[in-house]
Amino acid sequence: MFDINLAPMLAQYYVGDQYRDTGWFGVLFTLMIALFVLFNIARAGKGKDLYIRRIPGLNAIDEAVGRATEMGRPVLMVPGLSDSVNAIVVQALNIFSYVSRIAARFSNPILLCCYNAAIYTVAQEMIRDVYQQEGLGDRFDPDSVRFISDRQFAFAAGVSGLILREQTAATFFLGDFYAESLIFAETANSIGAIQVASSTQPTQTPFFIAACDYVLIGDEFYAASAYLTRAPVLVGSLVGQDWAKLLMMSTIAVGSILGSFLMGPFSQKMISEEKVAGEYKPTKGFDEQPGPRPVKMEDTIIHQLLTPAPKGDVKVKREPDPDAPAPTDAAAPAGGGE
Amino acid sequence: MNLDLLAQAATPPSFWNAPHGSTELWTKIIIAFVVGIAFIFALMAAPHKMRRPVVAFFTFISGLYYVLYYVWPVPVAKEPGTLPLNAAENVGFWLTDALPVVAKFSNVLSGFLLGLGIFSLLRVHGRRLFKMQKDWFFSLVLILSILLMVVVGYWDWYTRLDPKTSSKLQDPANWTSINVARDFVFDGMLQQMDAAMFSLIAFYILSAAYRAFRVRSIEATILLATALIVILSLMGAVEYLWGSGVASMFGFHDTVLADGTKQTAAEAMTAANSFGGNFTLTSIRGWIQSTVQTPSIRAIDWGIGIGALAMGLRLWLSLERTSGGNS
Amino acid sequence: MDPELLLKIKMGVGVLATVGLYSVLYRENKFYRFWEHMFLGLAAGWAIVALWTESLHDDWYVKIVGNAPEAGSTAPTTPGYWAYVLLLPIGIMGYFVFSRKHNWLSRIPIGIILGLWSGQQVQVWFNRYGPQMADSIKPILPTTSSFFRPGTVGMSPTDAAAANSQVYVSDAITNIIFLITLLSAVSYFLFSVEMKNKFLKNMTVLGRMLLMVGFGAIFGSTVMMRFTLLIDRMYFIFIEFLKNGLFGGT
Amino acid sequence: MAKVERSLGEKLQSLPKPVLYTILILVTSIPQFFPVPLPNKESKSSEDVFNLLTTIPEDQPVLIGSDWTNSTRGESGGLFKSMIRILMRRNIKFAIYTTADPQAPQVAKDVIRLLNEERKANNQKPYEVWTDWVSVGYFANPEGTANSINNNVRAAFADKKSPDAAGAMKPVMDSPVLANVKQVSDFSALVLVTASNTSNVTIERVTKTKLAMMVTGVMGPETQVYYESGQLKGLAIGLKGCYDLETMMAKKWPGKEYVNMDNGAKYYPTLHLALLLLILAVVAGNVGMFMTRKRTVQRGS
Repeated sequence: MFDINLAPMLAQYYVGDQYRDTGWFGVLFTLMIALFVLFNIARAGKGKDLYIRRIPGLNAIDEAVGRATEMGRPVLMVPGLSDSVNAIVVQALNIFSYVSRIAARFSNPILLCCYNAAIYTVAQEMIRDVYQQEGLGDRFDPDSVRFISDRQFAFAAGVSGLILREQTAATFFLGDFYAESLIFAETANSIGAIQVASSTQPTQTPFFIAACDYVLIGDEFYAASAYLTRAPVLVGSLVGQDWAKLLMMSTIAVGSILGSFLMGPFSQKMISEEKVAGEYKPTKGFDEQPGPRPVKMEDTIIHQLLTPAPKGDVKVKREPDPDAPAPTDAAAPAGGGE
Repeated sequence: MNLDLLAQAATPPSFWNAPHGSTELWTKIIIAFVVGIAFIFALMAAPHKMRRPVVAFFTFISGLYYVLYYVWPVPVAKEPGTLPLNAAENVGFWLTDALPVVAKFSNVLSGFLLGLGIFSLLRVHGRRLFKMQKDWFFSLVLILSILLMVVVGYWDWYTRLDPKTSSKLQDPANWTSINVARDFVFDGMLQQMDAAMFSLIAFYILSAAYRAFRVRSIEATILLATALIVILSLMGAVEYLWGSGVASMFGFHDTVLADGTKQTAAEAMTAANSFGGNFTLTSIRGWIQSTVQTPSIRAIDWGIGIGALAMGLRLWLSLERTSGGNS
Repeated sequence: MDPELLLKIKMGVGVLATVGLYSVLYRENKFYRFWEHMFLGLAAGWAIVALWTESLHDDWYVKIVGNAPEAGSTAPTTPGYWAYVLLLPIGIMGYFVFSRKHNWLSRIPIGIILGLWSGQQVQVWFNRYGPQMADSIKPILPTTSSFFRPGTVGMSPTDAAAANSQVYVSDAITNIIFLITLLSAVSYFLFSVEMKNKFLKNMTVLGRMLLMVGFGAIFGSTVMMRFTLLIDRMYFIFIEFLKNGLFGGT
Repeated sequence: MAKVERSLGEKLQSLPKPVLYTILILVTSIPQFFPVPLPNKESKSSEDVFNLLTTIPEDQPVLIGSDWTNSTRGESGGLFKSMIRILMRRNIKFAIYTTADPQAPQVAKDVIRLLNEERKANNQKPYEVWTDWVSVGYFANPEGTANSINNNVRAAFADKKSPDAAGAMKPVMDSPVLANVKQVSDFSALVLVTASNTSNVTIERVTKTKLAMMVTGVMGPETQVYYESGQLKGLAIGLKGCYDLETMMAKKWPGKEYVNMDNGAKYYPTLHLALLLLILAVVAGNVGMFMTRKRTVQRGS
């Protein structure tokens, strides 16, 4: 009874696999979010100043570095344990370049521990830039940005060793942290270092909360550099992200309310046709015999939009390829996908 | 151009491939490499204002693949050895075929960078060793163990190169001393250290909980309370006692069923799908997890997901200051 | 060497390493430092080995030079695809990071890696979050006036099915709590919305509280694993090594 | 009097770490010498895994992702063993691949070798590599692999080899296990035993077959989300999940020739004591805090 299948409108045989049934909605939704972000970046670029709420953990940064300077002990930073460079690492490094800028001004030693060579490359680059921008290029010690190990627990051992030997006064753990989060946090805590931490892994946040002074929860981490630098691009994108969240929230709110009314309320509405794998089939009643059954959430439009279930067995007639490879490898048009 | 060119199908010889071990192949490889190096020099000579666009270009192109793969209609029910229906689907064919190839790129590239990391390690520790600074001995240990692992690792790998021997070496009985050595260094030492470090967390969790779980603020109390409920529910014995307690409260008793099987009060309660069933520790935990924990994690996850997507866009289009040329 | 003895030595070293790394619990000491550096060394060494043997050799080298079929294998000779070699110069660009003049070149390989990653985000986003959104849509109004789901024991399957198909008032309340948690928690992460009005402010506060519930639950269920690993370690030291190893299972 | 109370209160709040740690070591080691059976109540998600494994058709192979190594053998090892035992009892063929760690395949092989010895000991037919099960091996890139498994599994596994019954290396796809596998939906299920984030990677990309997971306790909560949303058909979490499976196996296969109780039964009792210690520590801390707090109140009044 709720049909929003685009397939018939498009050519029968050539709808992209991902667009079949309600698949198009996912693509649309993603593109919409992208649009929100880009639009707001453009908007902010036009010099429209946008509001950002206060993020407590970040005000602590200056304090932490300041304290390290008083004690003349180094500031230690870890941009997480991502397998390679990705947005999370870059984001962490953005914050760290802010930190090391302050450190550089106070000519306070820094230590940046990298989990793999790619991260090391980016970090070297970015931190040196910071020192050069501050006109302190000669003060930059390449060894202050180090590759420790690309093996999770070797890394953990190495970093905690460093923390204990260098007696770091302030530590920043921002990015992808897994099991080792607590090793770092407790070690640093045991020597009384000020800690600002955040993990993009929800499962690690509680441990940081238990052991660190300031914790950025969830995507406060992503908001951080926008908050610190107020760069239009970042602020704009942050607003766009909020729009996206609002979109998701309203989708769910509206979905729930509509759904509840379609299902009842206070009495069960029945249907006699349900959509199975993109096709409408008569329903089974409680007695497993064909017959009407109560409406479920799965029958509502929004639910079907969010979970496409394209028809399984589709055949498309295509010409055989004259110079097709031998049958044994015909199964492997694209090699093994290691 | 055809993205399929990199794919490993046994396609007939073309400009893009050449028979295994042929001189043709090696000439092509060498030429390609030389061209690549020449390209580097060209870039080095490039004017300053070119830099940002160049980097942005490479970033954009590589991101473009997955975006296209996502939005470009994927061929429906694509069978091997068939021709595309039309131009649009032809592109779809390329994209699908190229996926496993492109998927390798970031691995290979980050692989090539490893040398930088090792260089950093050796520089820090090498200096300490040669200047005989404090802890030089440990730097020596580090460098020696690098060498040890490299030698043993590669040697062992080499012995396994030949498929015949490698299948023979599946069974430890046929191991030569080098295989044993590798096993000793890798399983006996490296992996043991992994496990040791990993299990170290248990100690920290204890001290952290002891220090942090105080009924100070409302937030701390909430944290503590939920944690305790979950922990209790994980203790099967406690759960069991609690369950039977609740069951008897709701008037269920241990019974023997018609077929002679024993049924505990708790099981009876579950079987009866009674209201009391909501008060077993597992149910309470389940309720908390599915009613409060699931949505709160989801909330965090969504924020992070959108953040990643947005950041991804900024990097892909080089809107971020850091990803592109001028800093 | 006698394999039995070798095995015992191997375990012994494992135990030593464990004790050495545990010793940091007391304080940072030379023994720990020794094992730490050995750990780092072996790990780095292994990275160098694995780089070729487990990644580049198959994913890159063999693709370039192709390979011949082995005896008894049905696989055909795969030709070499020389174009893969172009990845090497790109990788080399990364090494310019230390050059004062041309360090920008190192941004090219990084840019490519970042580009690929970013593209993937677009590709996977909805697969990951679409179903989650769908699942978060829940009936918030009951379909019946009775408060609790009744016990279904003794009912005919048909009646039981009918009974279970209802949304009871208690279910509705649970769903409402679920939605409140989700929405308030998400609203906690709205950064650009000024929480002027009281309702919104309270909502974010509530959101933070409910997040804490989630964190508590996570902490609880994590404890289990951490302790299990420790127990497993202890099993290795005391049972496998001491009891069964040294004292031959007596 | 007040003196004693204060000192006690503050003592309770500040037990020296070494003391805590020593107690923990004792608590986690000593009980292991005296294992005791424990009552248990299976959790729903583990039951689903068990039901899935015990109901899937016997003529279809199962695809197993084995993304764990010895560093998490305490949990993953037990879960993996239980699953393999069930499959072996039902004579279901299986293929094992990994995207997490190059060592994972070897670890998995070792477990299977042990289980085979166990079967021989109980005079059951051992599971032969190549004919009954096959190890596809290690893939360096989780995302790409998951994508191409879902997209075209034959292609994904095409250039992987395994020794056949005679010991000659052959493409895994020629093995009796995978002979009839055209696409991933020809596997009755994909069960992922993982200790790393390959869980998300797989959920995001593999959509064309039943998906079940066995994860470590720490991953429980985040993976629970996908179980709730029905993206996972079953989920066994950590040692509890392991013990759940073992108890359910013991119910289904009570026979002496079946080994049901393993890691779960070995570690679960000790886990109780460890958790108890944690609870006591927390309680002690809070009691101490209240004692001191009371004191200050008294002084204030």
